[in-house]
Amino acid sequence: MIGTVVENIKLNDKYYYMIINNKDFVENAKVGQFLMVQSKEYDYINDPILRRPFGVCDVDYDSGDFSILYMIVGKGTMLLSTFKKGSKIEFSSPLGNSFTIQNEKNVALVGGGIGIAPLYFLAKKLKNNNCKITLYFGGQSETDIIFLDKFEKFVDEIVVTTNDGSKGLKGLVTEPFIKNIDYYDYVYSCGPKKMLEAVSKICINSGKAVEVSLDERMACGLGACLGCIVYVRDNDGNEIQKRCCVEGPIFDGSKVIWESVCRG
Amino acid sequence: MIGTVVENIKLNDKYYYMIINNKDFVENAKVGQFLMVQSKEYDYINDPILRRPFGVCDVDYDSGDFSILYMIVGKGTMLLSTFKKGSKIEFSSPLGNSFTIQNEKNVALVGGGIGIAPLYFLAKKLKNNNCKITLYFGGQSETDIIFLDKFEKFVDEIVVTTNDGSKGLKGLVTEPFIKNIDYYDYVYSCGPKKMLEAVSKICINSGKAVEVSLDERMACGLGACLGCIVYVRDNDGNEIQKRCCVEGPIFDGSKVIWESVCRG
Amino acid sequence: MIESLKINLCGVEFKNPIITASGTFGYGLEYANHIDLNKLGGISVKGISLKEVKGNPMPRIMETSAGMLNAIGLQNVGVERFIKEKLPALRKYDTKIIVNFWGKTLEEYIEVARVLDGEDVDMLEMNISCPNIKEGGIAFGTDPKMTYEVVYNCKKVMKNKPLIVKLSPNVTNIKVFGKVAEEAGADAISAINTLLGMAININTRKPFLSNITGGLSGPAIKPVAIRMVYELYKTIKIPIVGIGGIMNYRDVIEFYLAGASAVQVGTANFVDPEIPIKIIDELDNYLKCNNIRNISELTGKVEI
Amino acid sequence: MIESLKINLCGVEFKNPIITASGTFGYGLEYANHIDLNKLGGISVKGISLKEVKGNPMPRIMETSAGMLNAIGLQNVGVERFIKEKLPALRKYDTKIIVNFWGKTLEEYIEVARVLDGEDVDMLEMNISCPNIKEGGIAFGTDPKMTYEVVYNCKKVMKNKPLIVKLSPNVTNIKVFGKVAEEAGADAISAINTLLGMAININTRKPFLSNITGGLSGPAIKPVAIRMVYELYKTIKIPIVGIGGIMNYRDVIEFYLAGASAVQVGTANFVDPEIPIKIIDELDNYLKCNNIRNISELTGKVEI
Ligand SMILES: Cc1cc2nc3c(=O)[nH]c(=O)nc-3n(C[C@H](O)[C@H](O)[C@H](O)COP(=O)(O)OP(=O)(O)OC[C@H]3O[C@@H](n4cnc5c(N)ncnc54)[C@H](O)[C@@H]3O)c2cc1C
Ligand SMILES: Cc1cc2nc3c(=O)[nH]c(=O)nc-3n(C[C@H](O)[C@H](O)[C@H](O)COP(=O)(O)OP(=O)(O)OC[C@H]3O[C@@H](n4cnc5c(N)ncnc54)[C@H](O)[C@@H]3O)c2cc1C
Ligand SMILES: Cc1cc2nc3c(=O)[nH]c(=O)nc-3n(C[C@H](O)[C@H](O)[C@H](O)COP(=O)(O)O)c2cc1C
Ligand SMILES: Cc1cc2nc3c(=O)[nH]c(=O)nc-3n(C[C@H](O)[C@H](O)[C@H](O)COP(=O)(O)O)c2cc1C
Ligand code: FES
Ligand code: FES
Repeated sequence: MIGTVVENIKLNDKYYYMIINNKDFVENAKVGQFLMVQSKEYDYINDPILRRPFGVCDVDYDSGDFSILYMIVGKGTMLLSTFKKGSKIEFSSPLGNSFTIQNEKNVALVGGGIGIAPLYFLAKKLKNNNCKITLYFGGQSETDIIFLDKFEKFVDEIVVTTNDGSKGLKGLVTEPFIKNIDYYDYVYSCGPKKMLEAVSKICINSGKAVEVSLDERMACGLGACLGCIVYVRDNDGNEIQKRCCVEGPIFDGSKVIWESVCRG
Repeated sequence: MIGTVVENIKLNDKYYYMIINNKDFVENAKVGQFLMVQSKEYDYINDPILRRPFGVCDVDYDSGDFSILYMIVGKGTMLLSTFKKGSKIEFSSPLGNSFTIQNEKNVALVGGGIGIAPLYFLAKKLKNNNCKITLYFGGQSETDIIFLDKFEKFVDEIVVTTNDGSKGLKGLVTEPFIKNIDYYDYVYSCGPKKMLEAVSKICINSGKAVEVSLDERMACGLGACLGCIVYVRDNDGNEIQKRCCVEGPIFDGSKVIWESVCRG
Repeated sequence: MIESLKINLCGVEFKNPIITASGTFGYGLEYANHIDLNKLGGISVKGISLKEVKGNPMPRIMETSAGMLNAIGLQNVGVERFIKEKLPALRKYDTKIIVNFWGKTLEEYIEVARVLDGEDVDMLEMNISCPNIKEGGIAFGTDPKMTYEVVYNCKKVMKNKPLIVKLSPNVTNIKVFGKVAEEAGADAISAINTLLGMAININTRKPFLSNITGGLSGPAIKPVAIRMVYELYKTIKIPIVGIGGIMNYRDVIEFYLAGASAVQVGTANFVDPEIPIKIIDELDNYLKCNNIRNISELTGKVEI
Repeated sequence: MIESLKINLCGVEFKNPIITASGTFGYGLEYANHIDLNKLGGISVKGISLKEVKGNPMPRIMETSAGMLNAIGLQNVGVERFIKEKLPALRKYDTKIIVNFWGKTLEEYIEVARVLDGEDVDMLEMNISCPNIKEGGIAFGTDPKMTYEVVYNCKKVMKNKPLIVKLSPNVTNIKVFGKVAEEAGADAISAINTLLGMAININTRKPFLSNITGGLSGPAIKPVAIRMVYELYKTIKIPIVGIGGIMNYRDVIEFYLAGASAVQVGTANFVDPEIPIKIIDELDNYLKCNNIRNISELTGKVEI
């Protein structure tokens, strides 16, 4: 697919927010899905070569705009940050499975750093379904705490933590979360592996359902290359292989075999 | 060196004109010299990898601007055409030898297509030295005949030819040139190999001095890789090797062994 | 049907010479929702073995300059499940099916070849060049005697299908392997598989791939692939399927001039799944503009 | 003088491990007006032979994705003129001089080694891996017996200087060649030279290089080079000079982790002549930030 860059906003030195116009994409995108984005503007250049996966952060059905929220980590994201308003950009259709949208439940969203991206789209949908939502948002430091004003409209409560205490509570996001776990019916999480594992354990221990979004390295994004395998336990307790790009990126947090997960 | 793109003007679908600001460069650039330009904006990208050679087309000692005139042929020149005003661009210092500037002579400049680029700088200098200048300018077609208005200020006469007759006389640029050869004291030429060879032969036959600018493929531009060898005859008639990038790009047209020249 | 692109490879009629390369296109079905499989000349499926294989631990892939490293470890469902679960669905598409296969031992190679030879597939492609598994794979592709053994013995049990032998570029002299495979009865050669490479994460100080080394593919390796196809073309008479870094129709022409009679597109499928289809359209156009009646006229036509 | 970068390679003290690679830096002097040669750890000069060599016909170079092909054909002024015309000027700079050399025959190798061993140079680097000449070069680097012969016999006549043997990547098993060179008396190994490649101009249908094939260098080949340095490190005890696609300090660290004790920067000199100097500054900074006292501590420290 090809879209037009509507905006490519620098939020701070680490994070950018890109709005892209493509009606087809918007009509088909489900909450929790991702897309593979071509970070080069010119197809005659072969470095970088692979497309990069990003979660769908928001969609606007009226304008046909959707957005990605991205963190600068390497050459693909550096290149993305150079796209100007009005440029054409190439990407896949919406890929992967999606979050289950609960109805009229008390839900917790636990996000770590850039893991906040798909939770925004999710919060909007849950709000629509009359859920009561708490957002737990953890980061290294103040710069990682972005998008709060946008979340405020859709979530009922926001708890912020930073490792260095520069914003919100000092410490890990799992600390306030575990204190309130009993209150929630359903938990959604996206962020670093360690955080997802901790959140999942907390949920297992209190018997709460938890869905996590995993960020495995991907080449095709379509289920063909077998580069993004995650091991989960099936109902009989056997370890089975799942392709993060098609059977994921959303998994039942209680089933994931965390040693098999690679991406920090 | 690093400079700032002052302008990057599309002349037509095939030709662009880029003005770059760098005082150091301008102070040192000699007529007929070239520079190696990095066509990628970001050094974390490795494709294309080599810098591209371009002739110095013009310099402005007051503003510290210099310019290159380039034709889109492959990925390097395509990328160059995407540079925006204000971008930073990397390049070498002025490289290679230079044209000999005649004084108060009747000179002919014979340019073919993009070969016109270094002739502009040359025309200005020759005019300064009170030469009487005819520009013979040949192209495939109308689109190749660029920059005429700029040349008008510095040359006394312009003869244009195109292969398809869409502008000026129909035919090769050597046809009008050979008719008037007797009139000139000195000839300078830049363009496709076939043209340079023909111009050189005409000059040899009429005993006129001729300097040609050769465009060999280059990797280093500094005389190190030995990728740009041209064979010329020395005074004793022996075939000797010259590096186009340091002992060239300007050669005595009567000495060049044309079979050894590669670039069309 | 584009007449200029129709080719005959070892008796099999392809509507065009663009085949998707093994391991980069799954079992084909994964791409069914993304591109029109009917347009492809053929599909070479992920390397099939006798039993299901789980592959290497993660991470398995890493990007490099103009290329990528992979160490999937030939994960596949095994020949039986492939035939039952994948082949019938795949057969619904109007494209040729090439089954890439391998074994841990000579016996496994022979058994998979025997089974597949009796199935509704168009060609077999023997992979003796996978650098990412401990047993089998590349060991058969880097020792001429073993290459001869495995090709000869598989051909002996194959009564119906043509056999392509896929060579490893990780050898001193690929001509030797082309020659040996031809002598042992191969109907065609495909070249190249991936170059053995490695990348280290300087932050963690660990290799990026759990398998330590992996196979390098993509435009980075195209010059090596072109050279090997050229060398093979001068050495053998059976047709060559050119593989390595193809991104557009110009690359396909380059492989043809070097000596290819068909090509496979690999890593490019990840860059943009439309690439094989785009190539087909562009090739048609190129041949028209250049008055070439059939692409086969270009095979080996590099002018030295 | 940056303490963290000082290294000792076979008894020679380098101020830093950044050496410019043979053939990409001329005789050093070509770069004297462009960068400060005194900052470099060392310079490996263009491959020197007994007599002057004119090299291959043009064209000799071509760009590829993230790399380039060259078939210069070892053009050089010959050992005598090198010593008279180049060495004195080069010696004025405060950097180590490594003389890359080769021969068309065993005898030529020995004679050049003997002559250079008596001159004011710091080390010799024997090139048995040039893919671009008909006689000599790669022939010695792709046959273990010939490798042994040439290394053993050159070492016999060398009384003063350490000998680096530069290996070809165009072999099935580079460990064999590292081992053989070590046994024959090499003091160090450098790896890798270029991969043999080819590119065809589809418009003219001719190879881009007059020599038909050429050597592939640049970031495209880095994964192959890292893998080979890693394999060599596990196999031999003598130090390894890592070469292949180095563009920045991170690449240098990667080569060190794989097993290098010094590195050479090649194609990058064309991309930007400042790169070796930038790398030196960045390495210093990196080592400081990571509390590493000397870069040598990183050699072979990849964690498996
Ligand atoms: C399903 C999914 C959703 C994601 N959503 C987001 C998002 O919304 N916002 C965001 O900023 N990031 C997201 N990521 C991570 C993002 O894809 C990487 O940060 C990005 O690919 C890094 O590319 P780079 O070229 O800048 O880094 P480099 O390190 O140069 O990349 C090198 C290679 O590694 C791969 N890679 C590197 N990091 C990751 C990673 N974390 N996950 C997968 N592949 C990686 C790249 O795709 C590339 O192939 C998501 C990843 C996945 C799998
Ligand atoms: C001394 C000199 C002066 C030049 N002056 C000009 C000028 O003023 N304006 C202009 O438009 N062009 C000029 N050229 C030619 C220009 O360098 C090439 O057109 C350009 O490098 C093409 O790069 P590309 O990536 O677009 O093409 P590609 O074909 O993709 O380039 C591939 C490789 O071939 C090399 N290459 C391709 N064509 C040429 C060529 N004609 N000469 C040298 N190397 C080539 C490139 O540098 C690159 O390494 C000059 C060349 C030389 C040697
Ligand atoms: C992720 C991946 C998996 C691969 N799996 C196989 C395989 O199972 N069997 C095989 O013969 N080749 C396999 N290959 C090699 C490709 O088929 C092809 O030979 C190689 O990638 C070079 O082509 P390319 O540069 O177009 O990708 C694989 C390549 C990649 C990138
Ligand atoms: C133009 C060119 C000329 C070369 N000439 C030589 C040579 O004379 N002797 C040699 O041992 N290696 C030669 N090489 C190989 C380099 O020294 C180096 O091993 C190779 O380029 C890989 O390093 P890189 O990727 O950093 O360029 C040459 C390489 C290039 C690009
Ligand atoms: S990224 Fe290729 S299978 Fe998931
Ligand atoms: S371009 Fe390298 S010597 Fe001329």
